[in-house]
Amino acid sequence: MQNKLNFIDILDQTSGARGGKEDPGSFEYTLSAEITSIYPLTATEKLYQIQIIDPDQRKRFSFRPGQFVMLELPGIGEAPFSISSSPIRHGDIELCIRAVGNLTNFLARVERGTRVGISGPFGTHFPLEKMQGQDILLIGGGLGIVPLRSPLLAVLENRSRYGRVDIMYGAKTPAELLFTYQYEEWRRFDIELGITVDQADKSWHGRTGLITELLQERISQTPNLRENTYAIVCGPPVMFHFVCKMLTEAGLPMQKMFVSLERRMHCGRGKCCRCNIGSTYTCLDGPVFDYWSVMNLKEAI
Amino acid sequence: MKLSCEVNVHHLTRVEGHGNIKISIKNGVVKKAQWEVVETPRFFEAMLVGKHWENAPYISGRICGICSIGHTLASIRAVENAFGITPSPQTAALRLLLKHMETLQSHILHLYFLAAPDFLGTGSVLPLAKTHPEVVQRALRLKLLANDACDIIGGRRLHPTRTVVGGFTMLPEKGQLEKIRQRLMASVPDLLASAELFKTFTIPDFSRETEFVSLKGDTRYPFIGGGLVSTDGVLKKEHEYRAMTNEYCAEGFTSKLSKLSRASFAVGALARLNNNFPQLHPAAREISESLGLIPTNHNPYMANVAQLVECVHVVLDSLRLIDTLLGSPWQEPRQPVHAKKGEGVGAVEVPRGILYHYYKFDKNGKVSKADCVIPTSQNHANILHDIEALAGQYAKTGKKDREIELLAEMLVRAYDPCISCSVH
Amino acid sequence: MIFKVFKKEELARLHELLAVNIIVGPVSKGNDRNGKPLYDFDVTYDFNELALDYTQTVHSPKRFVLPYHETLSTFSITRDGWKKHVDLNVYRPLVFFGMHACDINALNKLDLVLAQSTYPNPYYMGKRKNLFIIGMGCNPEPQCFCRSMGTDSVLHGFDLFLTDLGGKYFAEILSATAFDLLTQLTCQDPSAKDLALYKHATKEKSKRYTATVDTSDLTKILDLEFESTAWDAWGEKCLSCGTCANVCPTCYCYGVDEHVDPDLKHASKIKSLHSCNLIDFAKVAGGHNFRPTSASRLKYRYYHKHRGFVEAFEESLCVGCGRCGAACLADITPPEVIASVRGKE
Amino acid sequence: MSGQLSYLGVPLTRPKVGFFELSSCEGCQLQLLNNEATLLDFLNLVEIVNFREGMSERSDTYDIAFVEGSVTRQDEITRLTEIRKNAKILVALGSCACFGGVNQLKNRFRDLEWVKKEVYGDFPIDTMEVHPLADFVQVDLSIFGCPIKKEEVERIVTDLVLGKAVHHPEYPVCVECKANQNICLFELGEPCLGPVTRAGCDAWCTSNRRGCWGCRGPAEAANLKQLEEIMHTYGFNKEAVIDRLECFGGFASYAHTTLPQNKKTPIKRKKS
Ligand SMILES: Cc1cc2nc3c(=O)[nH]c(=O)nc-3n(C[C@H](O)[C@H](O)[C@H](O)COP(=O)(O)OP(=O)(O)OC[C@H]3O[C@@H](n4cnc5c(N)ncnc54)[C@H](O)[C@@H]3O)c2cc1C
Ligand code: SF4
Ligand code: SF4
Ligand code: SF4
Repeated sequence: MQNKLNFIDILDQTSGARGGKEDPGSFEYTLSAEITSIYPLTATEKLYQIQIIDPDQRKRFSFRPGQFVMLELPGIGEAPFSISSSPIRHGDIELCIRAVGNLTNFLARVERGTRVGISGPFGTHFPLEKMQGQDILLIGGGLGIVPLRSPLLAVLENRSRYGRVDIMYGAKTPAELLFTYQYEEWRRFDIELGITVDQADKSWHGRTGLITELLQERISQTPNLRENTYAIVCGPPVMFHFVCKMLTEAGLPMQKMFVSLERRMHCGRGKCCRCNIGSTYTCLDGPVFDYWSVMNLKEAI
Repeated sequence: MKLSCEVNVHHLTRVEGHGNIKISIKNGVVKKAQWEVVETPRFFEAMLVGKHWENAPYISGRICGICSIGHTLASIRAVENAFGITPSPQTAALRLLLKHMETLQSHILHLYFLAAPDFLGTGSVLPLAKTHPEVVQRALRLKLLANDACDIIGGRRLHPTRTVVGGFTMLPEKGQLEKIRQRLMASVPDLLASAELFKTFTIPDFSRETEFVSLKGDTRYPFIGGGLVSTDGVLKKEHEYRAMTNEYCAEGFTSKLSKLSRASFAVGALARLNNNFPQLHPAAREISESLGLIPTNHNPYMANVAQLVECVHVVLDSLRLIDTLLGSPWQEPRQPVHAKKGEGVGAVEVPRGILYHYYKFDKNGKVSKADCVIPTSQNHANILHDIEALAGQYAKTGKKDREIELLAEMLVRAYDPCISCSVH
Repeated sequence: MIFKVFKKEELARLHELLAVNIIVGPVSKGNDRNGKPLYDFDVTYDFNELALDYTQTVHSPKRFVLPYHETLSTFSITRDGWKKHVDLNVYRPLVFFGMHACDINALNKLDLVLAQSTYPNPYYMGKRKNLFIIGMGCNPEPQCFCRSMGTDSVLHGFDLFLTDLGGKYFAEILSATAFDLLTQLTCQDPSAKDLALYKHATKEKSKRYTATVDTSDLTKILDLEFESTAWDAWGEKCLSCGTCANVCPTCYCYGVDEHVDPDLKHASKIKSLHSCNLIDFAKVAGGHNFRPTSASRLKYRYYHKHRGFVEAFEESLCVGCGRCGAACLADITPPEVIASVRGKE
Repeated sequence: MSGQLSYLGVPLTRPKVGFFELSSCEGCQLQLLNNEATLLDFLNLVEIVNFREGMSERSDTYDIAFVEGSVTRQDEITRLTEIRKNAKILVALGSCACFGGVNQLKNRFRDLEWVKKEVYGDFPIDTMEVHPLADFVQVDLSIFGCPIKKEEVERIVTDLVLGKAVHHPEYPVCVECKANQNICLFELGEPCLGPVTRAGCDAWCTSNRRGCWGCRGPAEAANLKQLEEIMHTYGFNKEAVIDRLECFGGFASYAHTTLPQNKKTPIKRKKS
């Protein structure tokens, strides 16, 4: 049967190690990982420490702050989550996850030791290299603090290379504040920490009010933000809309302001199109965008 | 010992629909022996009024979830008879094959899931899955085969999609039929094993002279259309069904009841077999005889055995049908339909007995009158009289309440009643 | 490129040579209610089954590279963990016998995003790389606007492309395998007359296109007309049924569902093609829908095809086959939609 | 049927399940027994405590009540209320329970007395206008279809046991029809409700070359106005549209836009 065509096995064809970006074998071959510990942060959010099981893969796994992974539980679901830990820890990552749907609710029920599948890291990151020598504003609302924590930790690793660092963080109620146990530590590293809640309760001694008030104060301390400042803004669309407007008015150029967008994602690899906004794939061209790019995306906010 | 007992079964289980049994015996005298049908009526015959002919099989098939195929085919036949359409030989063969597979599916469901637990002393088939896994597996295998065949021919095992007036919307692939053929051949040992199982069951000793009504087979065991016959010698044409059913209403029944030469008559597998024994496939006849079922048998509990015999018959006859179908190229699946004013009757032997659909159409092809006579409604009066006789027989011998209750329940189940269908 | 000509009768021989493989080609699917013949791609066993003079198939051939539903992975679950099994669902090469230029161009476009960008999709690539494609010149249909999209001819992405020259086929040969096959037929090098005939045939075909789309500056115009009311008018007709995307040879968006079997021991992850016209396309956890109106979804489909894809890959994600318009029960066709957005009804 | 259930280390409780039927053909319940291939796994997943059609034992404590059929008589309201009280989750099983099903075709006639007389003559019989369950009790979950798809119930029950949310497809049947590579029935000259009917049946009817009758009720963004236009374009009159839309009751809420002014189609009848 001389005219029987040759079968081409594309997985055999690729040379080199699995896991490279051009390797088609990396598409569904997720990394096997284990949940090593689980800390409840609030009623709905938990912090998961996750370790890639294979030591080699763990070492090879490196990410930049702002990137995300796809986390998979068989039969339950797969979804994108921002890595919330320091980039120097490679394949030993932390994810802070809010229980909102199928996968996330099931994750809230699993125990330490559970196997999960991880793929990634995916997406763009905050350009911390460019920010060196400059002041940094980290502005987060609600769950927005999660993607901020990774750049923050990266800054802490090399604190002396950055100028003034401000965290402005707002939540609806004190009970919804995340990472409360770390605030003291952050302050020790000479971080200006402004925390505010929309509705105080009896135990709350901090500020009450909108995050924009915190920002207004900060802006009034510096005559112009144009030269010396970078900002990272994460939170619900209404919040970053207002915050970014204020910053623009205070002179901060749009390309020095970064946001992280959320969209529905089924692959994280620019193939399913669910996160596509016009020509832009949130998973490939984002989730981190500068404000200029966001302004140019139709229906981004 | 003179017996006193009270049996009160509210919503009898392991039957389709809602019915009650009430027996009251005082000192060996039967005070009350009742079979009540309390199912809510759905008024299908009214629903169809004003509807376009195309609706008739689609809607009236939904009278019953177990024998929806039978209803659909009876309804289609009635419409075709009204419009003067004769199904092509291919359509007729496919319909009969579909009918056979429904019979097999329904009989197996009844024998294994609804009736067998009584003989094996359990409340349902669920414990059997543990104690007799091979029995349950066998039942599932046979049922799956029958249902898969229904899917392939009718498009769907329940409320079929391909069956329409004029033929079929589309045809199965020949390869699929061939596969079904192979599976049917392979199912023979399962059927024989089923026969062996039923041989081990003690069929209660009870009989009552009964008139049995069914279609009359000429050369073949009858399923779709033809003459009507009774063991008391009544012979009628299909369109004279009313003279065969004589429906009336009675207190205690939301369903109608029927009578013919006597106060009641029976339809179903036993009636078919009693009336058409010679037309059974020889192998089925042999099994019938080996199980002690020889016409004319008047023990209603033997209806279970009759169903088993029919399972063997339909499987063997299906092989014949498939061979014929595979032997020639496919013809057009569907012939054109021209609606016209008129009326038509379709009589079809469904698993529980003879079923009639009747429609009258106006000149636009809309239903102006509909009538459906359901096998179980024809059986109700007979069930009632059987219960009376049963109570009478055991009132004398002395049995415990629970025993009588069980025997009465088994009796009703032997009719495999489809109560919601009978009320429709 | 190497050109050959061979007699029409030789085509059956070519089929015969390839018959050891699985062959997919256009077959007749009866007539529609107006008596117009219908065609679709299917696996064929016999040369005579092929309807090579087909006009256009109802569905695009994409299901052979992008199945509507595809199991991406299965899992076996044990007491103390789980294992993932990946199967690319491709086991053997497939011969495509008689693909039109638009459909080959569609595959080339899919390649851009699914095979040639970051994270190539192995499920697609596995199937695509195992296609042996014999292209075939077409007869333009009233709905075809491929000429506007520059996809009425195809330059790469096939093994062999045949053009009917009357009694002969003019063959463009693009792969060594195709060349080897042709050595087993009686072929000639094209004569000057053959070349003239070929050029004539191409020119004649060009004249037969009736539908057109003005693509000049289309990306910019779409950007300018983002708020155009034309979208709302089309949105009102749109059924949000996704038929357009399903018949489209280039629509590839998908969704993933995960299921656990009732035995709790097996699970699977299944990809299904989705469409940006379906209501839940951009819904996220918590219920927020980024595109709640049918107008915004319909608009989005045009944006992805004629703006976003152009920005990313310098060409549009539409081959002008007209299938979406033909299949749309609401009669929404790209030429009309684009014309209305441009402001010339 | 024993042993603790768990998935990925998370312990799961095996729900106690009851099946109940009001006015129906009992076909939807039967579909469960029609799951031959996976029936035993399914039975291991739940504890069936009430299933009159299949077993004699019954109990009144259950977590999930699957209720089939529509309400057509006063006593069914009482039964339904009772079931609701006992159940944590009440599931409307099939189109009769969800929308009234074919049973509600009876509601086309304003005169219930005529309906009774047509079928029972002068014999006294009790009935009322047909209603879906949700008209009387809170329904937590609907499983659409006439009949329901067995695979769908299995998936839903598995998801319930796992604690996954149950999502129905929001898009119409056309999606599944096209995925099955069917040629549109409109092109073949037959009407179809696929463009407006909720998917999930895997285009059961149209893949068998029969137009959809909308048994699963409207899709999330059903464009009825356009459907009417399409029916008109393809040569089907308004009556054909109504014939289908009214068949299973799922489109009742669209009645005011599509059906003639008064809800019940008036049927001219001589007083008999
Ligand atoms: C780049 C990125 C980073 C994120 N980081 C975090 C994080 O750090 N912590 C956190 O708690 N959440 C994060 N989210 C949101 C998180 O992905 C959703 O909450 C999650 O998908 C919900 O999945 P589910 O199965 O629980 O919900 P379901 O509603 O059951 O989701 C079903 C499917 O829909 C898709 N989906 C639904 N909502 C979203 C959404 N908002 N974003 C993406 N896909 C969605 C997913 O594919 C999911 O599998 C992030 C989202 C994105 C896009
Ligand atoms: S454009 Fe047409 S085919 Fe596409 S979703 Fe809308 S109605 Fe359906
Ligand atoms: S046949 Fe019905 S469901 Fe299928 S595409 Fe046509 S309209 Fe849609
Ligand atoms: S195609 Fe329509 S009528 Fe048929 S099962 Fe699906 S929703 Fe019901």
